[in-house]
Amino acid sequence: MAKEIYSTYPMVKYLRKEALPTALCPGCGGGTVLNAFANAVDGLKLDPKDLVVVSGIGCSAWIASPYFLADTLHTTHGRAIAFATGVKVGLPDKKVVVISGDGDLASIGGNHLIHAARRNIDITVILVNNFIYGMTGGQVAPTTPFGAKTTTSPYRNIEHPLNISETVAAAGASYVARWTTAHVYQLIESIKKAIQVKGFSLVEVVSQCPVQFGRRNKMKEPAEMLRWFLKNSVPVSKAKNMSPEELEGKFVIGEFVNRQRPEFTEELNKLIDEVQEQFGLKEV
Amino acid sequence: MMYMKSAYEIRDKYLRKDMLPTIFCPGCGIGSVLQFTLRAIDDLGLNQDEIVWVSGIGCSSRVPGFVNFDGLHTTHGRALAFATGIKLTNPDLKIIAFMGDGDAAAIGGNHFIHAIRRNLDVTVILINNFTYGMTGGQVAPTALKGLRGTTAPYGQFENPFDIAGLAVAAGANYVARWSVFNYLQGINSIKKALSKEGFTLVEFLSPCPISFGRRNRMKTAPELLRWYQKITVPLAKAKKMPPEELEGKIVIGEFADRDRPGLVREYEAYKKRAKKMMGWEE
Amino acid sequence: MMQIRLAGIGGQGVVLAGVILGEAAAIEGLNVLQTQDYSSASRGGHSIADVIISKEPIYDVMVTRADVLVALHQLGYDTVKDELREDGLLIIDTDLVKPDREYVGAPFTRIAEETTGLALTVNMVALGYLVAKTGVVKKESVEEAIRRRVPKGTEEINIKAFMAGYEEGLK
Amino acid sequence: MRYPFPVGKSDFIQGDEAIARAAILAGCRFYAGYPITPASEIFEAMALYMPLVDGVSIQMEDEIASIAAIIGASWAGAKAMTATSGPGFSLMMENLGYAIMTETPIVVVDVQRGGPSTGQPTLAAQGDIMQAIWGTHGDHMLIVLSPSTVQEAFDFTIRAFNLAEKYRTPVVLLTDAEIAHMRERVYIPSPEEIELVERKLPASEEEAKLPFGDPHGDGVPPMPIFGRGYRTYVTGLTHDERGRPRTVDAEVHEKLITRIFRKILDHKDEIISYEEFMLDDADVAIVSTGIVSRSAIRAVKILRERGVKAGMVKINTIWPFDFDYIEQLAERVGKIYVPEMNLGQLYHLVKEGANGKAEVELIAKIGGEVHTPMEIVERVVG
Amino acid sequence: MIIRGDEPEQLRLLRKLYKPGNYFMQGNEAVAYGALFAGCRFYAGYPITPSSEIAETMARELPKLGGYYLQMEDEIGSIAAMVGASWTGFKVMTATAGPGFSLMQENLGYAVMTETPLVLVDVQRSGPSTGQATKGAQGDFFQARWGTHGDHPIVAVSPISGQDAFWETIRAFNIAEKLRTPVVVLFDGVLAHTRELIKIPDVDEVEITYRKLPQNEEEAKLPFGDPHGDGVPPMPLFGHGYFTHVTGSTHKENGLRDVYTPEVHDRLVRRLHRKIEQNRHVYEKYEEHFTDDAEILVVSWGVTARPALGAVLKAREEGIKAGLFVPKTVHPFPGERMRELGKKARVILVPEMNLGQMILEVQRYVNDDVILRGVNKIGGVPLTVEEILREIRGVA
Repeated sequence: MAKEIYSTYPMVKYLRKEALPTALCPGCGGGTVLNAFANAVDGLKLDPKDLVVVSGIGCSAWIASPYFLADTLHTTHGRAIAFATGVKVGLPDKKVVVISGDGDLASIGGNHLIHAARRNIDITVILVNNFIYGMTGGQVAPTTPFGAKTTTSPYRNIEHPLNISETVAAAGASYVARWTTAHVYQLIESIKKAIQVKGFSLVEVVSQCPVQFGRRNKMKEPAEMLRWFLKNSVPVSKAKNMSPEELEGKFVIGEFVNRQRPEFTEELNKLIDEVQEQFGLKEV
Repeated sequence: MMYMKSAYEIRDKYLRKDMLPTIFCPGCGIGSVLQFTLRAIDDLGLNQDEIVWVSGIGCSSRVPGFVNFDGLHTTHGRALAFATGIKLTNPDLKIIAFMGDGDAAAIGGNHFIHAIRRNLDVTVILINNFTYGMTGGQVAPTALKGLRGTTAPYGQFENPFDIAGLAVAAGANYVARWSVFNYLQGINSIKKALSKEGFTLVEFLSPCPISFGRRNRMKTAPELLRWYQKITVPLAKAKKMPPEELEGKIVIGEFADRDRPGLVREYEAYKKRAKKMMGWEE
Repeated sequence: MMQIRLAGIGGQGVVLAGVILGEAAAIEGLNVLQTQDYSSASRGGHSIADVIISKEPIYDVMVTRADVLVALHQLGYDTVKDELREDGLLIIDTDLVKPDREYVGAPFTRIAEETTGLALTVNMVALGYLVAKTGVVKKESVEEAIRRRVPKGTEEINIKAFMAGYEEGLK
Repeated sequence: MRYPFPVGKSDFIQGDEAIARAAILAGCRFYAGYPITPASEIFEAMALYMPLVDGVSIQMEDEIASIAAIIGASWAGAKAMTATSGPGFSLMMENLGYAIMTETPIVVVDVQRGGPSTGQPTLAAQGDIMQAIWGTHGDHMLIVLSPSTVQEAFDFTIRAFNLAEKYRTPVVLLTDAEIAHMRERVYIPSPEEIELVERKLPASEEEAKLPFGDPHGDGVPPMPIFGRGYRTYVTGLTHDERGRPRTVDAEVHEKLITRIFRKILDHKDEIISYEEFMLDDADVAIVSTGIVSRSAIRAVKILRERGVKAGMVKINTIWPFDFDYIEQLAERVGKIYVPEMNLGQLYHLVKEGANGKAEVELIAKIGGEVHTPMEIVERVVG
Repeated sequence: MIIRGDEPEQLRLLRKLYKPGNYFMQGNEAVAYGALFAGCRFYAGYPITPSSEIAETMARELPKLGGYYLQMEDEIGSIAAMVGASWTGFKVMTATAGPGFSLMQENLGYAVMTETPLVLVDVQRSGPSTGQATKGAQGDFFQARWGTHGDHPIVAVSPISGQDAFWETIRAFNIAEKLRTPVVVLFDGVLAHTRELIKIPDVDEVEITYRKLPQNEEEAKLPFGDPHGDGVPPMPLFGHGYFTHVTGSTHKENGLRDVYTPEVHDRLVRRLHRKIEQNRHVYEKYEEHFTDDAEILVVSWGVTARPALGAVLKAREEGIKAGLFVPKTVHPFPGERMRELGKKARVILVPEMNLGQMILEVQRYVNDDVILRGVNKIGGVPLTVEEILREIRGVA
């Protein structure tokens, strides 16, 4: 049965069949993200041999690890971007993509996220934001909406969520966009753009976790969560004219920045060239 | 005209005499910022015994050793995480985190943005000197392009952090940046910061002639101050400038001044809510 | 074997003087080991440079008992004076150090200012004096070491300071 | 004082839950954590209980911040705890050293899982024994406890707080995924039944001025906590008795570090705890700790039935380790077996202790399952 | 870089840049030059006393060789970036001191688990915690062995002088490459900042090792298998189209995660241990002086080994039958040799700059009729010939 589905799914060529089925729960947004990523790769006609996918720890880290058929580096919690930095410097001609979750990339790994954005290293980060630590049992995340219930904020969350896209844009990324799993086509297009942009690119995907998040917040069904996303999504252009109070609890979607800034590995290699020149080390 | 206490009066009142002299080099800006901070405390009439100074590792982080307050000199980059424990356990204490740029924005960058997100009630006085002074002048993530350090002997090629900008994006209640020669604005900003709840940040561009200046053809503090004058742009003016012109400049001024409830107040409400939900309290 | 200790405060170039002395010994093919000790303060704290020079292999990785102590500042002197051998040689900047034992020396900082106009060449003056007094290395080796170790463009001024100290030491 | 769980009676709960309840009863009022399997249930229980007892439970951005926050809370006067598992424990190593150096009472629970690295998150192991002892840099001393049942998880947590407070030191409670998730009947005493130790506070201005001195001669200085006007300065740098950094003075360093060792080693007799079973006439001894001890006891009984004079020791305090006791044991028995869920860690300690006086053999098992009693029996009878 | 076949170009650059001869340099610089000669072309680090000169030298020299120096946001990021770069084929290194080493523990375990070759230099300083930042120590001996969580093997080498640091760093790279494993160099703050005469050899005198690469598709499909029976799988580097999956979770021979099957974990972790245990010939190294007839055996390591040798030589002059045993690879400990030597000695002295760490390793291999005694000193000041000699005389 499962085998048949895989044989009719056009993106299956990008997957490690021996690793399927994935460990994601039914209704998880991770599948949508994996599908969107595969479609973006397909749309760009990227050879997976030119891809390295890096992830950290957590459900979203498992989206591509090991299911996406490329070189895949599944690392320690929070450190995926730092590992990816080494990979990118070592393989400047390859596309390096990090796919991981909000807790992984923005909580424990927040520092690597902002520093990679500052360096503007040519890595694409697909950050799956489901507001929760799914794998460990539904603990509060730095992205959990104010007032939401989790196992470690049983009396409702008192902290405000980190605006990941806004913070990464402020830190200096070349490309930043946010979509939800209810905006699949925009998401695919955004991932395509992000992969092509020279510099640090972030695509934040607001995604549903019906089991750990929805269940505790009166949205047991994935469809309910998708409806919630659609209802509360506000395009960037519109958000600009809204007050912070009006924006509380909304998902601002769209492209935050798309700009050209000096890229890290390019600058690094340029520097090496200059130094070799300066010391007369270039072969004549 | 307000009566200004002399530097000696301030020193006598607030410094640990047995710890002097400080470890700071001649021309270092940390002493000035410390003066500003102590003046702000004095002007506000804050109780010395209700303030805890917290710091990490680095030149700036040695400050809590020289002031006569409770002080926690912690590990590199982690001061704000330590502060979280102190503040939530004893909310009556006011916390001043005295940090350097490497400490707060390099190794401690994550604690920095998350403390801001939580709106932890703490005032961060941040010394930004573009370098790791104590370990010998390595380049810091705040260093502008082209600046030199012992680990960037051919000039920094990375993009710099705008710490104040990052703090605004992460949601801090009060954010200001000055250079050490803006002393009046600096003291006023610290006073404002100390008077607000939630996360407040005052960043100072501060000269490090020995580890930084020497390697960037600015051997003395006056040279560095002149350079600051050249590269800093007041916020009002910066708003009218196109991004290209602002390349290589640093904007100074007040960037955020808002009043989101602080973590302490939120947690107090949380405890009440918990008891209510459990039926322990009406 | 000769164990030499140079002591001053941060900013006096004590460590550089130690390095140059060590380099000079290295140039002569002697066994040499050089270490330093300083406080966390980049400037103003004590600063010590140790040099052990020997024809035999060196097994200790620190100065255990100094044969020669060169003190350029009272703080440096006070920090390490007890570790100078009783019959050891004490060399001081006579303007800046008030010793409590027998010594030789000269106003090194003053000589530096007078010779080069730069007080910070005091380390070279003291080094010259030390080399003249002890003969632990040849002055030519030190000149070569200075050329290798000081910032480009400052070689001559440093050698000038070194020679001034050397001459003073021969008196 | 009202408790959010029944006290003075038995309950059927998981090891993680038992640790949380014990912490509340021990007076812990600050918890900072970060989600990690298999320790998350401790955090979840603390999140549920803490606000109700006017305590704080906060989720930090990572494990480094969690241990930092509890150290801060301890200096502000609270009993504080965090819980984690291997990967998080690795991240805590730097600040664990800070707590040792600044003599900050805290309790760190490490719920061991299969490692190295991410390994087997849901399965039990005893692979962090040596890490708990040696994981941070520099010469250091701390206390490590290891429970073998859910009841012990409860009891040892209270003991961990008491030892931490009494000796002004971090205490590591080394448990594992098996005990963490196992449910057993546990007697939860009422507060009157629990003997609690509180840290010494300065009795005078004089004492307050020496936060790292030794005014009572027991090596444990009173702790002048923040906010009481003592103006204490605390640093991870080498410091003198008053807390002033003294980073280049060898004697100051030696004095400080040897006192930190002494305050624990001089009270070894009180800190060290082990239990013997059927050892009186034994010529084969099994030495084990934690969850494996349960199989070891069964193994001893089976061995006795088969006529082998076996006995065992259950090590409750892993560090400081009683090398002398093991040496005496080695003199009494011909052979010591050390079953453990790793490839040899407690084994090394036992071997050092035995000092060549008895043969020491490791019975290693990894992969997540506890030794069966028969696996131990078969190794002993060959 | 070197591993990718541009060896002739690299040799040309090395020859052009570094003339053979004697140089007066710090131990830290010797480590850096050793790394450059060993083929290290990627360094990621974070400033920390007393290791910073290694970073500074690498920052200065690597670009000349076309290599990469990265200053990361912290030590955690540094070791992470190294692992990433190692999987692209680079020989990689970082240097740090105690506090940074503590922060690296989690990812050091990751490197062990994923069998990633890297070299980690820990310039030991006086601890715990921040301690005495500028002072040397030998207090991280057991942290190097046991610092990360879970069952793991580790290889650690420890140089005894600046010259030794040059060669031991090269050896560390060779072990790392040969056994596909992280190697720790336990250096210390004393030697790090000691300047000595150091002989830089001709590049041809330096033997360097490269990691095994897969010979065929079959081998590439088992990045964590054991096709050659030596416990060391070939490493299918990223970017070559192998589609390698690398994870720190328990994994099968093909790299895919299996965190529930006890046998898979058992097989993997036991092979990791076996790989190190059965290849002792690759890394085991020690130095002996007068051990043949030594009644008093001094066992020492790192910076303390040198004054220990001075003391043993003096003791011999005085007619005392003293000898010296110096493990250069300290983990795994050369236990068998220790056992043999322990049988002959009446007294064993273990001088080290800590409160007694390596002595516990020694204790495991000696019988109870030997008097075993530590000679310990902390506070940042190295042990002297005289101090060790006094102890030798005391038991003579």
